[in-house]
Amino acid sequence: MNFSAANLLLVGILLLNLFFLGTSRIRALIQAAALQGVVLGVMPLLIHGRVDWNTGLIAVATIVLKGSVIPGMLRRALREAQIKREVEPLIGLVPTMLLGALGTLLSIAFASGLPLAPEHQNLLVVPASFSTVLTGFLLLTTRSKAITQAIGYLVLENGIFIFGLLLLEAMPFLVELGVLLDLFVGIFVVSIIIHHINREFASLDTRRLASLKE
Amino acid sequence: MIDIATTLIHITVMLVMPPLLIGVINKTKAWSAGRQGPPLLQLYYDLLRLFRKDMVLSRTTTWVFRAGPVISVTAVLLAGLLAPFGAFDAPLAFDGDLVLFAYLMGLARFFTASAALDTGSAFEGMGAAREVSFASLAEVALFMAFVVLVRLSGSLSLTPMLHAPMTGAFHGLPAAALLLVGVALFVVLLAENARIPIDDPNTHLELTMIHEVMVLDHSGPLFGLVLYGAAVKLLLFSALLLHFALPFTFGEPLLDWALFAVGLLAVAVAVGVVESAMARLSLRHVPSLLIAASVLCAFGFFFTLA
Amino acid sequence: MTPTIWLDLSVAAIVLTASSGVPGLALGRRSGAAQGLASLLVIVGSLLGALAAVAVLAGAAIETRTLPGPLPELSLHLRLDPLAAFFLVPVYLLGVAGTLYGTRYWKQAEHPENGRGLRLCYGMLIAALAGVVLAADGFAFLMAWELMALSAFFLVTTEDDRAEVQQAGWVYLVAAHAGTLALFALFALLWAVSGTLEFRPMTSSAGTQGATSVLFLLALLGFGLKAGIVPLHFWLPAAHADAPSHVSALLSGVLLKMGIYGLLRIFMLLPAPPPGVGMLMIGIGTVSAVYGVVFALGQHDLKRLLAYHSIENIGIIVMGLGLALIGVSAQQPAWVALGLAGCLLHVWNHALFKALLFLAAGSVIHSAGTREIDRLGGLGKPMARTAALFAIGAVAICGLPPLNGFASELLIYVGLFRVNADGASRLWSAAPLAAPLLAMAGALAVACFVKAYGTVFLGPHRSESAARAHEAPSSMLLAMLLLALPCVAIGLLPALAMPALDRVVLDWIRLDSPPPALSELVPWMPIMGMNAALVGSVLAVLLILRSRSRRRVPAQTVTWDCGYVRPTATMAYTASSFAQLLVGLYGWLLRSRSRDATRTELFPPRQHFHTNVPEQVMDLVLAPLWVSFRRALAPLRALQHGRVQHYLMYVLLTLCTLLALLFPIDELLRRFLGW
Amino acid sequence: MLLIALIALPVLAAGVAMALPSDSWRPHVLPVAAAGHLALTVAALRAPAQDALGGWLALDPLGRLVLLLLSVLFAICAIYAVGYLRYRRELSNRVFVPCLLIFLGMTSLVACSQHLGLLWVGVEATTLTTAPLIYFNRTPRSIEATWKYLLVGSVGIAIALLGSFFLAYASLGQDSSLLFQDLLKRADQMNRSWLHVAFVLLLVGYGTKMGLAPMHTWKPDAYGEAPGVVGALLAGGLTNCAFLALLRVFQVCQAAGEGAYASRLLVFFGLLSIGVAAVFMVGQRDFKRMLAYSSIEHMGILVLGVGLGGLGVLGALLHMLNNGLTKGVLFLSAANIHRAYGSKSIDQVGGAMRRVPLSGSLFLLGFFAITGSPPFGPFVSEFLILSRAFAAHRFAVGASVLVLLLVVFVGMGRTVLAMVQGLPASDSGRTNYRDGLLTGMPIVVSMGLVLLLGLQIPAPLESLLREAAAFLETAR
Repeated sequence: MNFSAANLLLVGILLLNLFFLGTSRIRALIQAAALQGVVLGVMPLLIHGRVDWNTGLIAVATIVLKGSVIPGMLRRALREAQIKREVEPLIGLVPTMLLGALGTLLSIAFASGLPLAPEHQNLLVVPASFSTVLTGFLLLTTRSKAITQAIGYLVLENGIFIFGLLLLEAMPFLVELGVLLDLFVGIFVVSIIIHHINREFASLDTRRLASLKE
Repeated sequence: MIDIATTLIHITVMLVMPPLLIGVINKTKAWSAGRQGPPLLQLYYDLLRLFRKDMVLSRTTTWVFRAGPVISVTAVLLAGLLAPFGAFDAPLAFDGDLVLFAYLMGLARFFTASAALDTGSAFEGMGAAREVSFASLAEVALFMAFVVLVRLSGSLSLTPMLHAPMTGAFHGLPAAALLLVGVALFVVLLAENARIPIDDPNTHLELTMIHEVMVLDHSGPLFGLVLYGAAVKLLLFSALLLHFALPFTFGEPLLDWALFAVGLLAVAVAVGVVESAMARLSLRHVPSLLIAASVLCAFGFFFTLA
Repeated sequence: MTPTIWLDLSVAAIVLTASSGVPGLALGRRSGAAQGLASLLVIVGSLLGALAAVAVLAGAAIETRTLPGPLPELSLHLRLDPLAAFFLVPVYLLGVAGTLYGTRYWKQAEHPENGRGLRLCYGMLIAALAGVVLAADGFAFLMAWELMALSAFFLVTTEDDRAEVQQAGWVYLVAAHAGTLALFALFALLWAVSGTLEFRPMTSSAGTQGATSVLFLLALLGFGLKAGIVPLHFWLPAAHADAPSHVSALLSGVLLKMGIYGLLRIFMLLPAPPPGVGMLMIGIGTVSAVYGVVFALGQHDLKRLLAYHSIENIGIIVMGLGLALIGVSAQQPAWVALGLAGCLLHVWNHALFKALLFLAAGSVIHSAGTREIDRLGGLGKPMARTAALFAIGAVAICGLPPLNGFASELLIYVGLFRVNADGASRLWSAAPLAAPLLAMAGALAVACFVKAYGTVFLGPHRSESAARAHEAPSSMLLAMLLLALPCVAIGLLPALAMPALDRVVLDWIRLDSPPPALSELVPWMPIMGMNAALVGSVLAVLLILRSRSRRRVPAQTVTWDCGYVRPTATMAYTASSFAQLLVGLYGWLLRSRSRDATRTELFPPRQHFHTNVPEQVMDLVLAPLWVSFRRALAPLRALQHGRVQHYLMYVLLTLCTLLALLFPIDELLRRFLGW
Repeated sequence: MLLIALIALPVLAAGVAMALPSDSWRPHVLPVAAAGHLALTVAALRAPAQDALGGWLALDPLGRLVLLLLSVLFAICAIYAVGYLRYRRELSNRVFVPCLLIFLGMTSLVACSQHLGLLWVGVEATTLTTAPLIYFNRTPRSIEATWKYLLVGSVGIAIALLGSFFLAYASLGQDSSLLFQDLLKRADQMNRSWLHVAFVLLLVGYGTKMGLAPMHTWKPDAYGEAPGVVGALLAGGLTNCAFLALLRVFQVCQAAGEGAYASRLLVFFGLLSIGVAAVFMVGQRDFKRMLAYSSIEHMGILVLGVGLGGLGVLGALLHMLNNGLTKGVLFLSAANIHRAYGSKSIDQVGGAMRRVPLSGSLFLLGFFAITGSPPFGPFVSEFLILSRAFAAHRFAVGASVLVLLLVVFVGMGRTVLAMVQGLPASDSGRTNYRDGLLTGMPIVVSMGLVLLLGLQIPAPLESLLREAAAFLETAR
């Protein structure tokens, strides 16, 4: 029962990935990221089945961080950087979407090559995490604005987090928190740098950051 | 003791006979030109006169200028002790004496040329340059000849090497090789002794001379030494050549010495004939002649391998 | 005495020489005391080391010692055997001579900036050279080898404020490093094949045949680069010409020989080579000999000329080595003995007369202030002693009797002719053809040194600076004398050197039958007699002339020169014109570039004619190769073009590729369809 | 306790430094903390093996080695930093100094951590703390460098995290502890395909941090724009932390019997890194970027040595020390030259041996050391690695490495000699920098250490190296 619900959410995440690649507006991108964060926050409870302190705390922390705090920081960065709200992809949106779709298919195929533990059988976690990681990569490599790359990094982390769900028992609580914390600090530092970039270059277009060569 | 006797004769021949060869050459040339020519013993007279004369030294010169002729004459005479005359053994014969022979000549060349440069005269510089340049090619021919002879005789000393042809043990290819070597040695002789077609000893245009121009500034005894040394050199090379020209012996010492003396004179005549028959090569073409000589010997070497 | 003292002495010598320059660093930039101290240390150390070497050559027992290295696997083994001792002798002799020379030639007071560094590296170099020959395992050898290369580099670049010196040093450094890397491979492979880093003769088992040839090629590359055999000589002329003269003496006198030493040492370890190897070495040697002397003829720079002659002499040495190898493969002890002895004796001789010539050239430069042969001239009068010493070196290097060059070349000639005499028609019966070429090299050397000596020391002064020249100070003359005397001694009495050679040969050779003593192979008695006669009679005649001219004083006048009343220096024959004939003859090889402004108008103004001979391998091969290599790299450099997106793409692609490799594609499709 | 102190001390010092108001006093916290850390390290190395936090922290031979290197290198850099910051009064070091200290703490954490996850957390933390260090100069170029470093580095680390998860999942089943010794114990039951994927991910991830080609792209930018002292710490410290992480993973792979596969990949990436470095070093005009590429080259040599196994491992571990210390020499002296000329392009820099004799000579010596010339340490380690290549009959590998080393030498040497030789160009900018005790002595010390490692490796260190190599080989 739970597992199917989990699968449902995972499919939702896959769709969100396609949306990331498809949308042309940064604000929407941030919204979607926040939504994905919330979904991820719910996942542990569903997969873990029962609610205990660890999972509960992790869930809450996830929802708070990924769902509100980090998107908030990104929004602030976006606000103070007086820039066009367009994504400005280096290659068109449609090709990236197609790439993303292809990536999803491949990750499903790839995941099917990896034997799962009995309790995780017929669970879409692995393909979902792969395709999310891939989506993050695509955002990082095909989008030109610093802030969109930050979002890409966030999505990448989400993908890894999804896989982490399989290890709730194995991975001790402390580590999970450490990971979350690192992610948070990472995004925090990133947004600081974004702030400086904006101040120095009066833009977040990383195409200007190409003076260091060879 | 026969050995002592041979040595003494050897030395006397080497010391006394050289100027005569020059005389013969000049006589031959004169006759073929229909002239009377200088007397046969002219060079002896010249030498006596020169040794009696005073020296004139250029202020530019150093000790090298004086040492040059002395060293070269000494070197050539010492080399003469290594060369077998006719059917007789050389006073000194040992493995590797052929190298010493050639290198003593080289020593002589070094100091003759240096002495020439010592005067700071352009002409003598020219002469020295030509001398050392052509010698470097003549040297190749000479050593190629040695290689063939060592190969044939299986010995590393001039005496047995050069006596090998006399044994008459060679037929077919080896004999041909010997013939080639003989021709090559004749060319070397002409080159080493600055004769036509390589050089014209009595041209009167310094620009074209080689050996003569090197000694323009030498005078008196020094000049005498130079002329004498040149003559001795001619005799030595003729002696080498004779082993190919007259490769036989009577086995009777007196006859053999006579044969040798006649042979030397014959060589002189031959040189004279060549000089009157041929014109001087232009300097450009001298190298090719010498290279040709080396190539002949190379052929000889390959004959011996076969 | 205990039989272990000699190696200790050598180690002490290494320590003393290596540390000789250190106290100077503490003392002032202009303090002569530092220089004196350093020189003293070098001399004392060298004397100790030379003592040990001579003792071993005289028959003292071979000693070995193990010093702790960075790791137990890499502990340093030292071995003082006759071969090592033989090479130690010139190292220390030239070390002493060069140091003496340096005290005046490179006065600390005159060179406050680089004097201390120069002395530090000079001592280091002497120590490193000794280390190379004493090393008895691959690691210690490499260590000493590279130290040697580095200190030599610093010595060459002593005057690094001059652009050409920087260039020379750079080319030298690259060549040296390339050689070292080849030796890296050589010793690593040796380790892999023989299972030990120590120098132990390999047992020629089945598997090692292929490895042996690879080892040989690596050795040829690595050591050939150091020895400067053609075509690996490209670094040599510039490096030796642009270093300070007493450094050039050391570099060309002993540093080059380390390449020869390495080859000898390696051939001690490898199993007997096929005859082809020996022939190859003879071929290389002949080519180097002729090439070196021909290029020397084309030079206008006194020191470059000498440097090219080093190539020639290395060629002669390699010919001897090749002869020895043929002997090994043909099981002919006599050939081995003659070839090896010729090779070794020429190592000594070349060290002596080439160092002598470099030092003499240094004195000339020191007093006349130029290296251009055509701007010198007539120095024989103001610098009579230097001129005489140079003459000794010149006659010796031409291999003319009665000096030492003849003795070593005679050994090689006799060896070649012996192959010729008692060789059946086999692969090696072509070897004797090297003899005429060696003779040609000799004759060309005569031409070249008549040119050098005649133009520098004889004739009129060609420039103001030449006219102002003065005799070298006594310490420099003493240093040269130190080298000239052995030249004369070995030349007049070659038999004296034979016992040492016999000992080395006996130790090196690995044949069933022992080699005959050299004195049986070459009759030194008559040769020494001839030498004595030559010297004696020349002196006699000269004395007669002198007494005669005391009685009848010869008239002094100007050079006759076909009637010129007032011959000027410009009328004298220049070195360039002297060599013109031969340079033209070998034009196909030299490709001399001439720049002349031949005018045709009626009253042509002042005109200049200038020729120079480029260093073929460097200018025509390596430099263009490097340029095209860099051009080939250029597109790759575009990979780092500053776009972070693409950087991330690289990561992604790497990841995907590796993962894809994990999953064969058909597998992937099957699963995909199956799913 | 000792271990916790090792990590806590620098962090506390960082707090103190943060609290200190004066820019001129703050730097002096560095040497104090460094001295304390060094003392603790020595104590920890002498003390018998111990663990903390239930085995999450412990010092195995590998850890000891890395910790020793870190502590020594940091001590050198700390003293240097005091002198350096005197020349940079115009910039506030309120962030710089604390970040340096936290960096020390986090690297120590990496060295001690025995837990897969904790290790990752440590490495990520070092990444984050170094970002402000690189941005110290506050120039547009330094921002760009920081941005690239941060993005590429974080992505790499993220991949490493995924890899760690995979490794964890591969060993999922019985007692699911992620302590390395448990992983090693359970290695043989691990699931092969998960393990393979895990190794690939970890190799790419930590390889990015190490700077293996083609994930090296951040290195030249970061090293080029960061202050020299930071460059030294990155090249000598951070990269070795990543190397340590990689070693631990490799060890697990070997224990699982997948050593062959892992070694193949390591050798491949080693060669690739050396090659790429060679390509970019030829004709490099910016000497700090040149050093960055040199660092890439040597990371390649490290993994190559490990991949070759046998003596190669010993060589690699030794080379880790040599490279770290030599890089210290190079980066610090290069920084002095940079200070003295106000430029890091060889178009302006020339005749450094005359303008700043000490730094110039040290830079030249460092160059010879890093290119494997005796009597310096790298020669020994490179000789071990290369000999291993031949002993293992990997002739192609050995030969290509040698050729590449020659290219590297030519490329690097051209730049270095152009910098140190000749006369200083008259137009090249004059600055107030002169070699001083604080900016000179540390370099001399580390040069001395490099020399020592080349002549005579101290017995304790040698035994430590052998333990570490054996520890790595046991699983094979």
